[in-house]
Amino acid sequence: MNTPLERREALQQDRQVRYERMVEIRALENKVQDLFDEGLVHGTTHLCLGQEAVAVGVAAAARVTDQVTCTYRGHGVALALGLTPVQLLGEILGREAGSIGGIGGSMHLCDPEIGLMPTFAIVGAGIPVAAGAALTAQVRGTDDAAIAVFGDGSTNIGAFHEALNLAAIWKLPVVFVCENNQYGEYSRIDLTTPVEDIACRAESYAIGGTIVDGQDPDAVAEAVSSALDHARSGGGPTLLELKTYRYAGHSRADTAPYRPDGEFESWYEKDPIVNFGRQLLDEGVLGENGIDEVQATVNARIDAAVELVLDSAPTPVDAMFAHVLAP
Amino acid sequence: MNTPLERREALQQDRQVRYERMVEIRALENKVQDLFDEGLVHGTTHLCLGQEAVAVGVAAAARVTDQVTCTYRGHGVALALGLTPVQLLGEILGREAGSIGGIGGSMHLCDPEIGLMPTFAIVGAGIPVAAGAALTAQVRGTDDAAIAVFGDGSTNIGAFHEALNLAAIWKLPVVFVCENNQYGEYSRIDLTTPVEDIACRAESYAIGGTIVDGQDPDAVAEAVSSALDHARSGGGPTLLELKTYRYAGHSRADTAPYRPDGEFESWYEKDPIVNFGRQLLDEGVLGENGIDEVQATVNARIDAAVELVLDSAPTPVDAMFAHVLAP
Amino acid sequence: MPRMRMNQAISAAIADEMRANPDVIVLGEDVAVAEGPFKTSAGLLEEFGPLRVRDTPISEMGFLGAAVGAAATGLRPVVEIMFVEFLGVALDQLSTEGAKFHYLSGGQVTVPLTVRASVGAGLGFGTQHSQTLESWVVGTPGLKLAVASGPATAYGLMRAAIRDDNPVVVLEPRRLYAQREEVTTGEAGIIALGQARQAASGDDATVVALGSTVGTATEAAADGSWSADVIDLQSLQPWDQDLVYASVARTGRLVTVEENPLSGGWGADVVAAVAADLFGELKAPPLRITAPDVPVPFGKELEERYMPSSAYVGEQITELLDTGRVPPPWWQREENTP
Amino acid sequence: MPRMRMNQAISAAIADEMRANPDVIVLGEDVAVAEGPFKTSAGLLEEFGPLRVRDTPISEMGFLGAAVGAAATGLRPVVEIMFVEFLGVALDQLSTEGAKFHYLSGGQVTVPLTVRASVGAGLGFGTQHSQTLESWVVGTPGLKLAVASGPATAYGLMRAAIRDDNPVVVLEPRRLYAQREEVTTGEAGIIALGQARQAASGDDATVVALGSTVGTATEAAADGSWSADVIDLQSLQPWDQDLVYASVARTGRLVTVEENPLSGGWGADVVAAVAADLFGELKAPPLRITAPDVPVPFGKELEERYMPSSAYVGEQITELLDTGRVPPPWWQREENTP
Ligand SMILES: Cc1ncc(C[n+]2csc(CCOP(=O)(O)OP(=O)(O)O)c2C)c(N)n1
Ligand SMILES: Cc1ncc(C[n+]2csc(CCOP(=O)(O)OP(=O)(O)O)c2C)c(N)n1
Ligand SMILES: [Mg+2]
Ligand SMILES: [Mg+2]
Repeated sequence: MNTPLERREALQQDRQVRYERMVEIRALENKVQDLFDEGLVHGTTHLCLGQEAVAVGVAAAARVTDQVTCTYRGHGVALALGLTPVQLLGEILGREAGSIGGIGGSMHLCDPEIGLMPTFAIVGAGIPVAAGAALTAQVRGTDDAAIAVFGDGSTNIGAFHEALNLAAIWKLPVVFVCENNQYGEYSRIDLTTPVEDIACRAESYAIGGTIVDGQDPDAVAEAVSSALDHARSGGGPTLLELKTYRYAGHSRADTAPYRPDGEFESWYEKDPIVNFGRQLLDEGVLGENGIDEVQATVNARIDAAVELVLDSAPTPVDAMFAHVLAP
Repeated sequence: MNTPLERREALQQDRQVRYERMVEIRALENKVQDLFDEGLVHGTTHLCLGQEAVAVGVAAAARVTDQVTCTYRGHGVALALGLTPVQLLGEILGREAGSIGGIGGSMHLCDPEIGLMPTFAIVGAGIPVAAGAALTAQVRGTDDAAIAVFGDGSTNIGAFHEALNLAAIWKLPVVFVCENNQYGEYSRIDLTTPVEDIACRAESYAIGGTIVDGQDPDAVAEAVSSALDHARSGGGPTLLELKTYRYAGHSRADTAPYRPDGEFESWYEKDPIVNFGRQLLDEGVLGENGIDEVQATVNARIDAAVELVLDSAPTPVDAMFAHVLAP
Repeated sequence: MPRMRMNQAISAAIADEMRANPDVIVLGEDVAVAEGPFKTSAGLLEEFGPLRVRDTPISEMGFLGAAVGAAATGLRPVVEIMFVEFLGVALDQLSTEGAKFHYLSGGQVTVPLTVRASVGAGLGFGTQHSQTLESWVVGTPGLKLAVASGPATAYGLMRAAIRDDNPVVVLEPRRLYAQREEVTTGEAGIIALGQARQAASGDDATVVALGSTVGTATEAAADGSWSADVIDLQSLQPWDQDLVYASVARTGRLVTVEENPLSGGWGADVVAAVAADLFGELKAPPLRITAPDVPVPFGKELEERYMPSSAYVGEQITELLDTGRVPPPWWQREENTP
Repeated sequence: MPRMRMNQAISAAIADEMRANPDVIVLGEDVAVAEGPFKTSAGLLEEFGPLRVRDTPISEMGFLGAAVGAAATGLRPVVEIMFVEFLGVALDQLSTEGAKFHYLSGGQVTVPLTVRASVGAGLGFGTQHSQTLESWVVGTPGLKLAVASGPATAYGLMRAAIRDDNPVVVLEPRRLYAQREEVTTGEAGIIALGQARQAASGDDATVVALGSTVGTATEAAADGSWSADVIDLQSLQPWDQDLVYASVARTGRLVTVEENPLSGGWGADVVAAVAADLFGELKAPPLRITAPDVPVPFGKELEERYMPSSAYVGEQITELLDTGRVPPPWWQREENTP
């Protein structure tokens, strides 16, 4: 099994790996749902099915030394950045093998080696924190940057506004990536947000705001890359709105009955994995049986990870006393 | 001495009274500074010198049954709405005669009879509260409205963003009045706010945003009136940016050394009282000696109020136990 | 007497108040169409319509502030804060604005606001969604604070909160939403704020519990080799000194059972008051049974250990009675210190 | 030993840490050009420049969150929250994010963040700008909390806070900013977090004070017909049980002196711990001397009454010693109840 850093480097260099990683994210999310349905997952979990291109595009564009904040819907971003399926499943299933030893669960992943800051279960909270990571780069004079990944619904909370304003006035090297998956919990975006395009909110801070096809990993990577370049060269922050769609319900048992008929189907036509796979086939990057092969590889990897994790040691009770305070 | 309601009605009906009220606000603020310098004011105080037209314009446009939230820099708005000099000075000087019995001080005024909600010492806090007052009107089906008056610096805090978004999506009958006096404490607006015109922030909520000459009480009244009409007729909120200038420092002892040379002087050319006085003279609303007469009336009124308040009973110690909880 | 789950009892209480008073409205994230993430507003949108039952954008400061403004101008809003931690983005409106409006209006303005929040561990929601956080609220003059311990108290306290002319926070232990019991509905079911309830009777100690620990303490008392008064505090601000003092005066021993960490926990206030006012009556040191001073861990077994169990409560009280001394908490016995 | 005002001592402490470590930065509203509304960052912009000393927009959630992010990635930010009440718009970043990052990274991330906030009554700032609000912070595992009681402790605690690898809140009683005393600067002046200080010695009682009440208690002890150990707690989380316990074990009497309202005040934690662990050693009931459960009133006389004065502390302790009973607080004697 590759290390997180190796996984990240491979993804950055190779579009086929990006495809494979999207397949992995989807397979893993489906597996999490299965494990949940089998009663093996304690608590809750928020799947990013359908949003795989966002995760992979962001991870492809970011340097390993860039810092990324994301949310409870962060399995995809974490895997794309390099977190291994074992680290992820270990966390979700409460095992020592988890990325933080199983003390956090589905909503709390972290791996500083690949720039994955602790993920956030509080809506909006990661946005100013990413601005702060960018502040470190600015103060230290490195040309690293930071990326905040957050949902459409999060753009209605104060932390979003305050963070964008602060980053703009200080020209912090940060990219604000809004995954507009059309819903915040059970509410369609137009019930809570009076503007059609979230990107327009950039104007309140005199920064660039761009709408991006969040179903296309190349488009995402390109948009994030150019925003990162802008940031690194002292141009300040950018707000990117990635239009995408959440296939699953908000969390665990939600079957999304509130979705209008046909909405899922019409988005499925823009499925990032199907489309990118087709594209790579056309380009000859994937061979004739490439799609099936990737799926098989990924399935085997996930199955192995599940087995390994289920056989592994659960987080011991006394782990709750570790790392409360730094020494 | 007229009652708050009488004072309010007079102001709504009569432009000469508006002029007089502006003169009163200025005289009173100067008196507060004097009392402060004499050591008679405990604590702090924030003067609205230079911003008199905003206060008077808002009060002229609002109905008595409309609700207004404003800030610690609220002496002018309070007087314009109808609060008497005695109620105001009583509060600042900690007397029973104060609008809330002297328990609050300079930053905490209130008079529900004239729609003056408790004033806010926390930046931004009054903005969602005004939205809530508008919600009451909407739920009850009255055609009352609410007005939030707040500073330019307050538009960088989360509560501003959340309140505007909420009001927009619910089409609440509320008008957001930003007094852009160019400074938040000791910082010029361009050091903290990346946009030139705050009115542009309205676009993030798909509502109207208008720049208004905050030095002209007629222009203010007109802009607020038309935003109120829009609100009452179900059109939802509007953001108004009133360009104005704070003559004094931020609070008490601040002499505003951070102001660029000539800035004060150039704003003083747009002085709301001088200009409006001139206009009323031209129009014949004020007679030949009108300016001096108004000043004399006002001075006498303020002097009488100061005397009355200084002679009046200080807030008794046991007042701190009243009104902690409603019965 | 209908038998209902706690979330049903809450929905019923709100509905009853909404029927009685057209000024009662309900605000929160997904409280309307979806009837609340925990189904605590079931049927409200259907019966009372979208003017009075509203889904909000994700902006706790905004909608809690709007509720303060609405309350100050005549409505009686019931606001849902989905997880109590979200008060961390909105506390200003509750503690610094709403709680002080009555004072800062010289009594002219009242703020009949109810803030409901789900609290506590046990469902695997992780560190940022599992605390009880009474301490954020309790030291604020002008606020009342009540905590439900099951369907009946949830019903009774909710109705009292909505009727109260002050801002009242009602905390709802999340893991009790699915718990069922018979609930006295109607006027007879209303529970006055500030009043505690004797949940069990006995002689050896006075066990004061709150919210989720009421069940724990009652179970421990039922099993025990000892017998105790178990008091469900129900309200934390103000709390019922009369009932607690009367019991301690009789039993001579005070135990608090708390789901929160030791530091800053509500039990300290109760212990400090009793130690001051009933010093001479105490036969043994007051004992606080709490969670350890750690963030709430994920993982079923860890979370279960984190919260005081009835077995643990039983053991601690037994040892107190046997030795006359405060026994060390489990983590000290296991040589774990945060 | 230089003699300085408390605000100068704070500026000096920050400057000393900034000199020692280029990762230390300062953020807040008007902390740079204006050198802080209370002049607690005098000279910093000039010496360390605008990259490290920054004026922020009015957005406590934004800049406190940015500080959390900066701390998690290697800087050591010192953030000014001008009045502690403003934490009400930013608490999430302190308590739910910053305080839990170390835990939620499995120890991989540290958050060496210092949050300074001015607290307390006495200067006529009114109800929304005069509280102490330790209770908002104290029950949060992962946070440390220290409170300055004058120039020397402000200096020493500030340096320790900036060096600490955890988020540390340092509260500064606003009315002490102008107070002067000799301050040991340099390494020798640093005060370890979690350590209390004996401010006076005596036999009749152990008087535990914090922040602004340290002076009050010391004055009362100097005047008194009795003598007492006066302990300046200095840190509230963690607090120095060893020093307090050793003193109480000797004096047999515990008194806390608090500027906050009785309910939810920090003294309850101290009293509850002592009552539990030193039950047999107490010769009298523990006494909490606090402010009443009311919002802080405006008006010089009211504010002065609100805060426990040294005369009042003296009387209360005298009565405790005379009667062996907890005396009623002044407002009860005057038949005032909130
Ligand atoms: C401050 C806060 N309020 C409410 C919630 C509950 N909550 C969790 S996820 C969510 C919806 C977020 O929507 P969006 O930002 O679009 O992200 P998505 O879940 O679609 O990825 C809500 C309301 C929370 N976690 N934090
Ligand atoms: C949440 C919060 N942060 C900071 C402050 C301190 N403060 C009081 S007034 C002020 C400046 C506000 O500027 P602006 O909104 O432009 O209003 P103005 O004073 O110019 O009328 C600040 C920072 C506060 N009261 N509340
Ligand atoms: Mg979404
Ligand atoms: Mg301003």
